[in-house]
Amino acid sequence: MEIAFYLSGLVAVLATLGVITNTNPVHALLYLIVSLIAVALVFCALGAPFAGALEVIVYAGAIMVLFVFVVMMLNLSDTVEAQERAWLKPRIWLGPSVLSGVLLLTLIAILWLGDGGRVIEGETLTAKAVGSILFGPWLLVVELAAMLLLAALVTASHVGRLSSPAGSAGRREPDARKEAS
Amino acid sequence: MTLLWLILIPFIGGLLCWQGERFGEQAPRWIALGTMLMVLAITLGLWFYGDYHLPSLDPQGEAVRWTMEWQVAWIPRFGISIHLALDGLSLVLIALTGFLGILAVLCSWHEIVHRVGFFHLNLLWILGGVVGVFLAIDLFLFFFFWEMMLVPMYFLIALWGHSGSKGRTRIRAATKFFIYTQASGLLMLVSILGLVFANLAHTGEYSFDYATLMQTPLSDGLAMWLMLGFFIAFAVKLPVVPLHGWLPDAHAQAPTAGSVDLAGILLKTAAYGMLRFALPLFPEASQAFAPVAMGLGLLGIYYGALLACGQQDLKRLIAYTSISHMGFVLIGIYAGTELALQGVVMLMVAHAFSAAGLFIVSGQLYERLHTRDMREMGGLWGRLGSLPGFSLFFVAASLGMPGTANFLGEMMILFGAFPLVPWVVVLASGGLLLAAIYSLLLMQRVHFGPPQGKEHFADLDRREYLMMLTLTGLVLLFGLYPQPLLDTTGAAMLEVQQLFEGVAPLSSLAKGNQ
Amino acid sequence: MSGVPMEHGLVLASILFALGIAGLICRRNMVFVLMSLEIMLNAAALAFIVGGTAWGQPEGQAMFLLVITLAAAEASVGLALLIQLHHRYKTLDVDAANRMHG
Amino acid sequence: MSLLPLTFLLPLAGTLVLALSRGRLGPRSSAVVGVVSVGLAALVTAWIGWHFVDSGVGGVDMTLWTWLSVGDFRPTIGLRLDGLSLTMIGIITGVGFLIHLFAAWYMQGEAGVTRFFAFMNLFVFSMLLLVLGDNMLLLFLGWEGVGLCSYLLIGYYYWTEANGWAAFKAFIVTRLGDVFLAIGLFLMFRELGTLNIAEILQRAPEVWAEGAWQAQLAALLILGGALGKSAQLPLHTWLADAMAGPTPVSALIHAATMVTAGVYLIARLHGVFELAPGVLYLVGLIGAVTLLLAGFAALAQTDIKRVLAYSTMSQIGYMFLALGVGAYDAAIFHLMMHGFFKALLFLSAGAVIVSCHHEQDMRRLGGLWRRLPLAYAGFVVGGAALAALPLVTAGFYSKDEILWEALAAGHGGLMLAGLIGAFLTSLYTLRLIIGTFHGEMKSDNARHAEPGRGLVHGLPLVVLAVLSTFLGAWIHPPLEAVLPTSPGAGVHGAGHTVLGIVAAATSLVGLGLGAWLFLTRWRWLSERVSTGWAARLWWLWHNAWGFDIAYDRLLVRPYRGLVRLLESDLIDRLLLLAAWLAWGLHRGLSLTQSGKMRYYAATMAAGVTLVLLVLVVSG
Amino acid sequence: MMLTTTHLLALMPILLVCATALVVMLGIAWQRHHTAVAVVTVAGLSLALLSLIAVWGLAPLATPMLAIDGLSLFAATLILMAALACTALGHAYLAHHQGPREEFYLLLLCATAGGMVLAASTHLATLFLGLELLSMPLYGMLAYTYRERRSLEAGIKYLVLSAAATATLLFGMALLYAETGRLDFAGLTASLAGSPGVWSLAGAGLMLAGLGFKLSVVPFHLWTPDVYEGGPGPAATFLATASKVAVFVVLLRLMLAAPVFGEGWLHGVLAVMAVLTMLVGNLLALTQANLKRLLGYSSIAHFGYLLTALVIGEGLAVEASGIYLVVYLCTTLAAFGVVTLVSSPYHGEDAAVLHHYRGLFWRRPYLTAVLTVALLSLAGIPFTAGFIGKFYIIALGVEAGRWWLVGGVIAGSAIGLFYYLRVMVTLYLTEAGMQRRDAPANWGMSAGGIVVLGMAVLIVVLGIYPAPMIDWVQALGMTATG
Repeated sequence: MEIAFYLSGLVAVLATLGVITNTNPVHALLYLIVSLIAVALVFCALGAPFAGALEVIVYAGAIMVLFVFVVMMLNLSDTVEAQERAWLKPRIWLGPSVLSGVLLLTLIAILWLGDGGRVIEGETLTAKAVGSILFGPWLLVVELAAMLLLAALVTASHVGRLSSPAGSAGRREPDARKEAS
Repeated sequence: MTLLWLILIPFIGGLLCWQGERFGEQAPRWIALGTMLMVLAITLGLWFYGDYHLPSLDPQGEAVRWTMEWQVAWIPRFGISIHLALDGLSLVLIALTGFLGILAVLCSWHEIVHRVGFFHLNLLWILGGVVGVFLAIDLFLFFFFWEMMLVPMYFLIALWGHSGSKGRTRIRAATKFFIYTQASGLLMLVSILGLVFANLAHTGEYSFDYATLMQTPLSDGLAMWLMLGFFIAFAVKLPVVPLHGWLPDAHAQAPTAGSVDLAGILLKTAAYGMLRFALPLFPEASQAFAPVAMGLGLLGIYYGALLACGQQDLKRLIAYTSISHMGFVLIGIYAGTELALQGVVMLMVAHAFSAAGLFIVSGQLYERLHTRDMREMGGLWGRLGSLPGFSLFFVAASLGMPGTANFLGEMMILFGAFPLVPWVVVLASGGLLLAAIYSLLLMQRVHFGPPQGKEHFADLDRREYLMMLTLTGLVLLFGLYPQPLLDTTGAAMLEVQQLFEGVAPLSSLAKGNQ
Repeated sequence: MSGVPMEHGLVLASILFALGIAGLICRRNMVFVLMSLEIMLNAAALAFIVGGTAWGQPEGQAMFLLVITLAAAEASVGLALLIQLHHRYKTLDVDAANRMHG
Repeated sequence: MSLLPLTFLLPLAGTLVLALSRGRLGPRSSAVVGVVSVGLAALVTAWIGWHFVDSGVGGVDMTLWTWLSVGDFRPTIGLRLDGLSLTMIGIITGVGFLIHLFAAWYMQGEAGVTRFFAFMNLFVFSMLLLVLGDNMLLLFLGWEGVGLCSYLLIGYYYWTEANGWAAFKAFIVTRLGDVFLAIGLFLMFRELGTLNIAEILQRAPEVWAEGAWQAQLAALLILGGALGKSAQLPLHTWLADAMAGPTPVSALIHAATMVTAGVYLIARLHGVFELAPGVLYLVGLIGAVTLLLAGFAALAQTDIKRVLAYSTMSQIGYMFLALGVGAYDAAIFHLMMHGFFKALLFLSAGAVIVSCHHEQDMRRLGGLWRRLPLAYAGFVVGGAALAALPLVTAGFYSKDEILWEALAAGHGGLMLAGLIGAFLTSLYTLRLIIGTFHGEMKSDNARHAEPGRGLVHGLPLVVLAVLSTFLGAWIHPPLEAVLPTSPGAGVHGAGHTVLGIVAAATSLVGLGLGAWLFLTRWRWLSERVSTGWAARLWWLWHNAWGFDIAYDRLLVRPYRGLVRLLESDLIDRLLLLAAWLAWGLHRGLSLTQSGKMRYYAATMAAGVTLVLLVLVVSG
Repeated sequence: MMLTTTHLLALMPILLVCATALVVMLGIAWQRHHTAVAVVTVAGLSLALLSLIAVWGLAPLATPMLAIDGLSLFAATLILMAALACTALGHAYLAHHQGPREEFYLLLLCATAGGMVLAASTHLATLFLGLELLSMPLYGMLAYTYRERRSLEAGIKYLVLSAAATATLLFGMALLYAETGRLDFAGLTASLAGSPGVWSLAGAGLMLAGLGFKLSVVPFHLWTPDVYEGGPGPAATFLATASKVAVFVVLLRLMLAAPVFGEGWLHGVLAVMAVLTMLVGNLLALTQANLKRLLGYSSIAHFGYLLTALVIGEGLAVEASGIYLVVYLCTTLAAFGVVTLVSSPYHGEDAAVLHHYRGLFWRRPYLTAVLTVALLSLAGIPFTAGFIGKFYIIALGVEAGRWWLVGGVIAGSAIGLFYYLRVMVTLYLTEAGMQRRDAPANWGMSAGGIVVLGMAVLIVVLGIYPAPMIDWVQALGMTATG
């Protein structure tokens, strides 16, 4: 149990490191999927298999596919990779690494200082328990989540619109200026 | 209700001026003139019919009494009410406001030709705010008007002012003025609130009322801090020297009407504030602070005078002389004897007239010469008709020539303060010499010396002549027969003096010295 | 002894969180920026799961669900913006859009 | 007596008419208004004087109104007529009228005659208030008023910049004295509780013991005021420059009336000075020193008006000397006589100047006695009085009395100084007359001199000339009731006679020596003083012992430096530092708004880290 | 606790807003019509506003995860008012927009619902979801005119940074949860009574950072000017008003409920942040030449002042924050409204550069008067509501004797004056040859114009006669449940 946790935790960390250091978007995405699956394993190891399953299905499945889709669609070429390599000079990543390192150390120090003692037994919490909460007292929250998704949907569909009469807008602009002056 | 109308009339008149511009350029001017005449008439009516020989504070500490009072609840949450009251001091200053308001309208008759309506809106709102300051005895209301009147003044300077040399733009001057006064005003607000909460802790009730707050017991330290809050706000506006920076710029860059109002009335609100609030609310702290205040007054006298000597811009010179004169006022206020306090009133009135006169003169010079730079003047005596005569008169008034009201003001302050603080008075007397130096330097640079041209400029027209003559007459009148004025403010000043003397470590100290 | 101390779970979450931040800060390509955001959200979700399992409560997983919802929504909107950016300016550099400062 | 206010109201009315005429009055009408108003005032004065002397009362008080009343501070607009003030108003209106009359001739064709007479009338008004005021504040009003008029009239020819500065200097230097006087008033009011002169004189001995420091201080401060006004050391430097004004002005203000106000003041407040013997002695000492120094300075002047100016200083020195030895009446007597003959001298000088097309440098005049007989006569008579030619001149009697009083009071040193002064006076008087009227004509201006004509020109000269002779000395000012009797009064022993002879001899020797030197040895003298140590001495005398230069170095320049230092408002600059700070912070912070998102995110992360670090450190 | 009918009734305003959103969505699907959608939106928001009166009778009431009490009603009123104003402004603004306009209202309604939920939340889940429901549509609103580069940039910046902030917030919540095992405020309060553990403190700190981002508290403020500048007028208005009000109210609720946020070191951190926020916000604005950026900086500063109330958290604090929020809302609506109106007849970027406004007074006097009043109110000058707000803040500081905060407020105000005056005087200057933009001549007749005028009148009326506002806020503040 514990071994599974630590092992998959290690994998998750390494894969994530790969995500943020990789220069190729597709490779990075693959690393991210690995990381997410590792986290899903962590969930299972901790006794939340429902969450693990969702992690794989929603995160690694749906969201990452969306990412891959977009990356493919945009047809990010080698120039992007070259550019990424250029942007990833030590001068650029050193500062952020130090900063997040300090943040990490601080967080760990806080976790260390805090009262631990609680141990995760790995007892399984079933989907049923989760569901009865969600559709019980948290009903409102679920509805709100629906609204949230609606808002996201509308936003994405509006913002993602590519066929736009940009040309005509551009043409009319000088007219408006003329009126003003 | 009359008191409320005194405040409302200028505000309403201002709006009318704004809208009156539709009926031509002259309409706002006449409306403004009518409005100010109305204010002055009401004030003079009150003066005539009111009784200002009031019984002063009796030994039991009976509340201060007013000739007229008007009160209506405003913000009950904090015990704030619209509480207006009139006594001799406020009456005199309101009358002054009305009079200088008329002058301000008159002297901008030809000077302001753009956006006349909006100009008079601002002008009248300043005056309305000032009247409010002089009438309010609810501290919140007082602060309200105190801050409010800055806005139209800001516009007046920023929109109709003149830009000076060396990047002294009018907007910069206006902004400086606004920030100085507003920031210091906030300090006063903090002090007011400190006082209110101290009173709350004591009585359990919110109140911003003057009479109530006067009864608040304060610890020495707290009283000193609160007093300082008030003092700084007033000191900025008076102005007292380290805090005077806004004044020369604002005065120099403002249009004539603005300078007249600034020097004539706005500076007086500060002295009024000290007399009405800083001293009576914190007599002990004020008493303890008096040596510092007088020191600052001395500094102001000398600093203002020295700087006045170095100015090339006519209006800046006059502005610095104001600083110097206000040093006397400060000394008088903190000397706190009856004679000195009455002298303060006298000097305030006199300085209002003489500074207004000088600013109008410089405005008229500007209209004719299109410069305020004294290096481009000189030898004007024979080229300007009767204008040099009037400038001579107001210069003489400003240097404290006997016979003018300024002389009486300064002398009363010095006579009144001498028994308490002889050395301060001796040093302040040096200011009389410096006053002569800067005043005559003005004459020398403007009117004496070789003429820089042959042509004659337009003589004063009837409107200008009448204005100057009225001012001259008033300066002389109060210089030779000031008793009606002194009788009016006597009761109010006696109260201040008694409050101040009630604690009087200073006067006993002085007596011990003898 | 069996079981993982809660701190360890939280430390794992912290590491992922910090890595996410590092990615956010040092990457200019918006694809990577969005991925970093996903990592950070995922780290937070992990922390909830850890808390939930440690207390033996389903609330942790319920929160996880909400977070994952958000992540999905965020990703979709983010990608839509990314497409728009690429479409208009042929770049994915977030700072390339930088027109405003001062 | 109720006509008393008319004396000063008439000149005031003249001023107002002239000032408010706004140029509608021509030069002629202006002159008429100016002269007539003062003339009427003189008539009123004469009428009042006659009644006053006739009635035999000691003094008349007349309160017009209470100026102001606050607590104990109740100065009035009140007049007091007594022997002293009567004498003064007599001089002021009488001599004033004559000078006005002469000025009507003198100012013909000048620009701004209206202005001139407005100021002159205002001066007469102020001077009358000065001497008539029954309290110190009113006196101060007149005191400052005459100062202002003096300023305006010195600067009458405003288009020459130097004249403006001369006027400026005159006002500022006297104002310095006035400040002392003002402080003196504060002190007296604090100590005595009144400003009324009669009450001061009455209370001073009650409150102060003789020699009390308050009395000494008060007397010293009043003396300060008197020194400034009367151009005594060390505040004397303005008078010579004041000659920039029109000559009638010099005659009226800087010879006959205003400069003697200091003498009047000390005489008026004699009660205070009596309580401060040290200060009183100082008065005499200052007088003696001034009369000597000014006498030497007068010797070395080339401008005829400047000679007269230094001579005035010197003569006022005599008056101070008299005051210092307690001979107030002698001082006033000399004041009056000096008023006559010095006015005469100035008017004659004015006649010369106008006739010679505004040439007033002795080095470019000369030989005028034939062309300008009236002026010459005026100079001779006036000069004789100045030099105290025995028996026939007014000056002899007044000066003799002063010397005798000094001796009688036991101040032999002062007396000796007076004698030396008399000798010097004879010398420089002769130098002046000879330099101007004898010898050859040294310029075209002198050669083309046109004598003045007309009654307006002649009458004042003649009247003043008569008054400068022993006839003038017959006028006896009714001072007995006002001033304490002087030490030498009524004592007419052998000492007095001897002294009279000595004084007469001094004067005569001086005149003789002068006549010999300047008539026969003029050229030799001129050469002598342009080389060697004599040149240096000459330079020193010519610059009146270098006071001006010293003051310029010690006071004026440091002041200017200070002004220049502060010109840009240093304190304001300091406060502007706050603005600069805000500005700097703004610039710095604006850099953080780089628009770069990574940077924004990094800042947020840093913020979070910081918050947590605080927790770790504090927890 | 399960939902009951009463609860549903109490949630009526939120439900009404959500329902309106659905109606709008269906309407768009059926037939696009700009004005009709706007009218429906206004109707729905007005209904919700009216239903608040009905709900007032039920308060205080605790539904599961949401509290219907004075505080949330207060916030709901303000948010709905802001939403109404934004709708009106949006209608004027979008009239000239190329492309679909109707989605804007849909997003606006969603965000409004989110804000109301956020302000009423008493549970970390609702807090989180409310916040996201508020932010998610805002991404869309900010990037709504994505053809304009700045708008797109604003959307991206806000999305990325806001998501990062949300992640921080979530991580903080998770820490709190890990320590206490509770997610509801009441439970948190109970578990944290006494001495809270380090994790909780860290969690609270992280949450504070997350929420502070939305309030643009220094050092989480950097996004503000860019986003305000880039976003279209109505969106920026909503962001500056409704969004900030909602977030502030929930923070206030957290402070009141769980003292862990206002104690010990966190308290100190908050105080330092407050002072920094006041000063930095004002300093940054000093020479700003873009009016929208300037208003952004100004709003940073104003939330610095408001933080004072949170730092002190006793005495007048709740009342003061209530008053200040009302005042801030009116003022900001008026100021942004004018900018929006001036920008609306033009394509491309908003007319926000200061020289566009030069001499506006002489062309559109009343509109300028509105902007002047708004600026004066922002500066806190008497005769405007802003003064009452500042009065409250200073009174609060003085009452608690927090002189550093008071000093910060004063210094901030003094600095602030500089740029408010600068803008103000520009409106009145006339110099020929300047590029300028005007609102349409009949601006006063449009819905946006009426809103703006109404706000200006409100500012002045509340400035002169604030007693009703004070009474209202007091009445609502009394019923705030922990």
